[in-house]
Amino acid sequence: MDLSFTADEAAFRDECRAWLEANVPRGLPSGDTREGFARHLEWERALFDARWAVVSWPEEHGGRDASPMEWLIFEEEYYRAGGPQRVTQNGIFLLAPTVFAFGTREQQDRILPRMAAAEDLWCQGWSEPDAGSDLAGITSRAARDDGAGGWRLSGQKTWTTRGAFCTHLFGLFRSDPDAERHRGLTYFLVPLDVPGVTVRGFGRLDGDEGFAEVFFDDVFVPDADVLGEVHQGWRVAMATTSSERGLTLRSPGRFMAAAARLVDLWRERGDADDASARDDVIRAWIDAEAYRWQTFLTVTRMTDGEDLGAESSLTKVFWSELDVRLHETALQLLGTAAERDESGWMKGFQFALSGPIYAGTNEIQRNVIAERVLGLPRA
Amino acid sequence: MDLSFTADEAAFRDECRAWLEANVPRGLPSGDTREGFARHLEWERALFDARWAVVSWPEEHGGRDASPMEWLIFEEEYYRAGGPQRVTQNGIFLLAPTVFAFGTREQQDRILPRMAAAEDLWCQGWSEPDAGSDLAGITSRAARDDGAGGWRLSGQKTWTTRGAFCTHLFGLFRSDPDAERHRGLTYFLVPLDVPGVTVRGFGRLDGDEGFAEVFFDDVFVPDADVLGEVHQGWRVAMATTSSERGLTLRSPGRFMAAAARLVDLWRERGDADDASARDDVIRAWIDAEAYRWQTFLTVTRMTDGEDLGAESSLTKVFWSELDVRLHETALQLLGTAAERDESGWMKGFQFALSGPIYAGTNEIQRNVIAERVLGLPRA
Amino acid sequence: MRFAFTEDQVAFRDAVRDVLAKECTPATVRAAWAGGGSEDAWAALGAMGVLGVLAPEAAGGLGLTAVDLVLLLEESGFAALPEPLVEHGCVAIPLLDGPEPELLDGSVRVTAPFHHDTVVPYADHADWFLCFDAGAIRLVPRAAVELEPLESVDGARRLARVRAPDDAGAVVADGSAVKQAFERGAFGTAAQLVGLARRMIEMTVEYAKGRRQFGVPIGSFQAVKHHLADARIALEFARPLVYRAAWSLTRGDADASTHVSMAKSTASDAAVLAARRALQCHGAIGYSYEYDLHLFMKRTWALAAAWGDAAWHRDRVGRAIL
Amino acid sequence: MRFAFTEDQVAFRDAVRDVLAKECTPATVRAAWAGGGSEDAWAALGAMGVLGVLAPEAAGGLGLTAVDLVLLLEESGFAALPEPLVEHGCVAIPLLDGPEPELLDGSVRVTAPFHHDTVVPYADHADWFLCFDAGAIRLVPRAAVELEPLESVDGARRLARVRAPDDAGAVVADGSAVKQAFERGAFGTAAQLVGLARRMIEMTVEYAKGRRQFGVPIGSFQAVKHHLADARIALEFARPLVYRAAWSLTRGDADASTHVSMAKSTASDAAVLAARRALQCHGAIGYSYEYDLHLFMKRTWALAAAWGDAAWHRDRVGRAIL
Repeated sequence: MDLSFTADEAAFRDECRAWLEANVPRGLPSGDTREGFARHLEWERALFDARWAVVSWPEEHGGRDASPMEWLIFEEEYYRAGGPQRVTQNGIFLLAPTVFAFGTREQQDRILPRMAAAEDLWCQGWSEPDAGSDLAGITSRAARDDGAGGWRLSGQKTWTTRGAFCTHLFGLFRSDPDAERHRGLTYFLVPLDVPGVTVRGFGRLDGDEGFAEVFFDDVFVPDADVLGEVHQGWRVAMATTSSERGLTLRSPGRFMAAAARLVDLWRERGDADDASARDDVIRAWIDAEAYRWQTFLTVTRMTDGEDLGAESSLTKVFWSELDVRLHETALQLLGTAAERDESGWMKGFQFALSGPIYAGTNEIQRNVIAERVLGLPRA
Repeated sequence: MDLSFTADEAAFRDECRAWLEANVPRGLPSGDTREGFARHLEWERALFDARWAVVSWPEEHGGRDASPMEWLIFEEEYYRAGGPQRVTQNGIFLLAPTVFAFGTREQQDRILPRMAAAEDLWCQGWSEPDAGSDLAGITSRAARDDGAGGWRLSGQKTWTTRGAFCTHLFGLFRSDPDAERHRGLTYFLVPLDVPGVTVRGFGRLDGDEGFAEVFFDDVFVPDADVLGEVHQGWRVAMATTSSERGLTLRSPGRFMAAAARLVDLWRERGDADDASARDDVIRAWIDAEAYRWQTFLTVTRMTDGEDLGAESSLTKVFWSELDVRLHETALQLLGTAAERDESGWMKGFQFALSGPIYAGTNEIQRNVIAERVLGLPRA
Repeated sequence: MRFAFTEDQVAFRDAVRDVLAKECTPATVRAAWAGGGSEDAWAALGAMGVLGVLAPEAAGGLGLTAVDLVLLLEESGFAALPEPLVEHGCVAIPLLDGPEPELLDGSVRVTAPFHHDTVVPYADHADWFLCFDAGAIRLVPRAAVELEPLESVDGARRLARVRAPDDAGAVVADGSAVKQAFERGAFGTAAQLVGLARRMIEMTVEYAKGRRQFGVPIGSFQAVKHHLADARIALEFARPLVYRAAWSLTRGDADASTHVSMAKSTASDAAVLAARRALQCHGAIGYSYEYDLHLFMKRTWALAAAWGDAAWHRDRVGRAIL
Repeated sequence: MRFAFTEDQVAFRDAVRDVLAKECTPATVRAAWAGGGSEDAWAALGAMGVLGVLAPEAAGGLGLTAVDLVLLLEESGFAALPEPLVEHGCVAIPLLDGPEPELLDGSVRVTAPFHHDTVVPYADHADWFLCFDAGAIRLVPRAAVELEPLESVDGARRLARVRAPDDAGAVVADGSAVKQAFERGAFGTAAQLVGLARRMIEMTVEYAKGRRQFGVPIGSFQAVKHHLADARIALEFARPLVYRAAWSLTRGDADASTHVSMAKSTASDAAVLAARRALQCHGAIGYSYEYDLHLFMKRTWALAAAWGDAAWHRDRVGRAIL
């Protein structure tokens, strides 16, 4: 055990901090509006140009070969400097690990650099109107077209985050109509500008057009855009889902920065008489610390080659509920002013409420913890 | 709506208060030990002699024909004066309503006065080793003995509160071996001193011998001691369970008194700096008030002839979880001294922890609320 | 002790419920976000006497009490009525010694700030503004005030900061009335929160019955059941405190402010819990702007903060009992 | 940054786990309630060097650190060891400049009070008592103290109030050592609480797999699953804070007390939650004295309060960060 950062890690942190403090843009609008998205893309491209977009990737694809620990350090510094949530995250954090694991060399070379450079913008096509928590209920179909050397997609995806602003979608389609549930699905990569694709954006809770429905009407996709084996899409996708649930999407830096802002809010607005809110502020801060150190412990285990399996469900529940509590505490400190939200906490609260829902609801995650971490019997 | 007490109600309260303040014993030991139980019986008999044991019963059986509202007033005054929990409660609050509803005139005359006078002491024989939450899993049997004009009981009951100190048991036995689950059960009244009955007391969490196992080895029970119709025991018992879950067992007076003691503890030990505990004290007090006023609302509806049905499950969850929170708050105020429990709060906390378990676990109650109050589908 | 409403009170509640079901649909609430009015609803409430429940009969009101009003306020919460019913009917009317008929019949609206503030809801459609200063309460016409629109989490509330010259409008009460006006506002808001909680629970129960995942209705999962049971329990034990506050205000009980604070804190917590559970049980659809749930959640978050939030009111209870 | 234990540390943990599984069964804990000793367990820990982990090698100790000790403390919590391991091995030993061999080999026991108090656990079997006063820490032999037994919720803890003459025993450290001694006691207790939480979760998972109601194992009900998942999550995020506190104490980190307080508050809350969920999932059997669960719950309640409860430690964190 050595809980001090190495000289290399410290130097990496210094380098991150210096660049981010000088470059993080102030006052960006929400990336979930059309105008905001465009502004965010400029920032993403600036990150890429300075090789900070995908620090953990190999240099050849635009990264720095950063270790997982360095990646955590980057994330801490990113949020500490006030960096905005990454509009490219679904590609970088959800699709890319799958491309690294299952993609052909040709796919990797074609997809990853443009993703890193924010030239191709990827959204996730998992959910359907009747397949939310129950992803295995997917009914969108892929029909074989041997003549053309590919597949024809039809059906509908929905709840696609930032789908209206993206250029590409990765998603699961039922390629074997006779197979049921998790079987017979294939993982496709689809440009959204090809014939037969219709994208309709729609509003999230906070009014931003952060969601989209994507309709597929006999959309041709060549074999080159199948990721992993045909009919094995579930297995391929679960690798992605597991990273979504685990480390990559919610690095501790975000919650440490939020807890620090909450402490600032307490200093500014806290009423010394209201020790109930004070206790909640302290709890949020401790929880963010707990999340940070649990992550260091986990990253060390991963680095040592341990397989974490279902443990990422523990993490998903913890960060998402910490995020809600932290924002609730901020609203309590704001009192009647919470309604007006000049400070952005109310909008942050609404965003936080999505945490226990997306990427597998916390009810599903708790089932997974009980069944796969604790070994309780399935229903 | 008239939320002031009538002159009659006020006079009733004054009469209760005067008698209770003069007569409630101080420093009684736990009624869940053999020695303590004997001391409690003296108190129960003093209550009966002064006609306070069963105020809501008809005068002919030892009561005062008190209205439900008067009964609530009595309970408030009882706990306000520091009266101990009633060791006769399982008879008075669980069995008696069933005897009033289903008993023959002969049974009523034979059972109720002796129960009120604490001459017969009743315990409940519901649970079995394999029938806890799932009461319909009862396997103790009642075999017909036509020659003797009665039934022969065999099997085992357990978790019988104060069973080692009681004289009689009311319980459910499977009289139709071919019927399943809720069918084919019969409700029996059994003296514990008849041949074939063995009672073994055992300790509760807090060490007191408050539980018993009761073994039945070919125990003869005459037809006169069947309550309600043969094979209809489930329906008969549910009337009792419903009162257990609802109004009678946990009158608001107990929680109002506990909240008042918590406020006293805050005044004595509370640290003005620790506003987190302060907020919890206030919450407990408000919750006790909410419970009181919800009860007044409910009693008015009952008096107007409304059927409350499954709503008693709302009450069971609320009081039992309020009781736990209230005691947790007290332990927090005690700090390191909580371990030593000179004040009785730690013992009270342990007792409170039984609330979410007995009389139908809170998990079962929440199922009932969801299915029968809200109308959600069964699993 | 008799804790029940009269048949008349229940019939009045049912009539208001029916009217609001027609005149204040989710589409009406959405229209309010876009600045649209709900004139039909307001006029109907005026015609039914709802705005003048607390006004003397001599002035054309119903001459009734907070006990008569509380169920109607609850219904207005259930409907998320985007109108200043609390500010107008609960806060302002009792301050006026013989209000003008137009204040009772639904022709005009009075709005009011809460909690020593100058921020008012439903500002753009309001005709009159209550302004509090240390010594007096003034009723100021629209023409005499300047409004600075403010964003609210609930766009239907159309918040604005009011500025009025010191001598604008007419003094309608002296400073001693401020405290009671605040109590009535907090009470009325608590009643609306109870209605909101009920609405969100009902919507979610319906959704959970119909929505299927894993081959069964999601409402058959124990986790969903328990989420909704918790919300229903919180509602069950908030409601009596709100009704009791109505009684205490009506009787001028010495502890009425403590009773109001118990009502507001408990109702705020119950409605916020209902919102949380409703959203979680809905999942992504509840998170979308096109679905109606957010209209009720956002009203809940706004009203839970308005007129003192739960912690503020609990602190006030603490000052009374500790 | 490398957050992992060495193979040696894990092997030491496993060895202690095996020994305690044999020498400190629930029956041993029950015997302690009746005043019986756990001499075999204590002697085995002495023989393995556990008592002298923090003692210098020159004095016959292992010359190791809190990082080496933390997993062993966790195991002692898992076993509910009814011995003053925290007081002896964690609090007292580092105060002594060359402890006598008998203090390391399991022949004798030192106990100590916590938090400016004079109440000590495991008093009746203790040979030496640490006594704190303003200016010094004294080590006082049994013969020189008077003990007044006190009841504890956990009978195995055998609490007593210690009275000793002002000049009794020998001064082993000056007042400046008191704070560090307290930090080590709170840290050690946090580690034990983590072990207790793990034990109660394991017991309950086993029970829920086997116990059937409604024709299925109760562990297949979603409510039971979610209760236990919550406890497992709390354990998952308490543990790293305890290990990190071990590191900070070892390094003499300037913020070590804040780290200890984060560990103790989080571990206390996690263990108390585990106890609550364990009892609820067991139902009546967990509530009976004959079943073992209560031994672990009561230790949890005692240790959650000891050395500063969760609220006390959170307040201390607050004083550092706010």
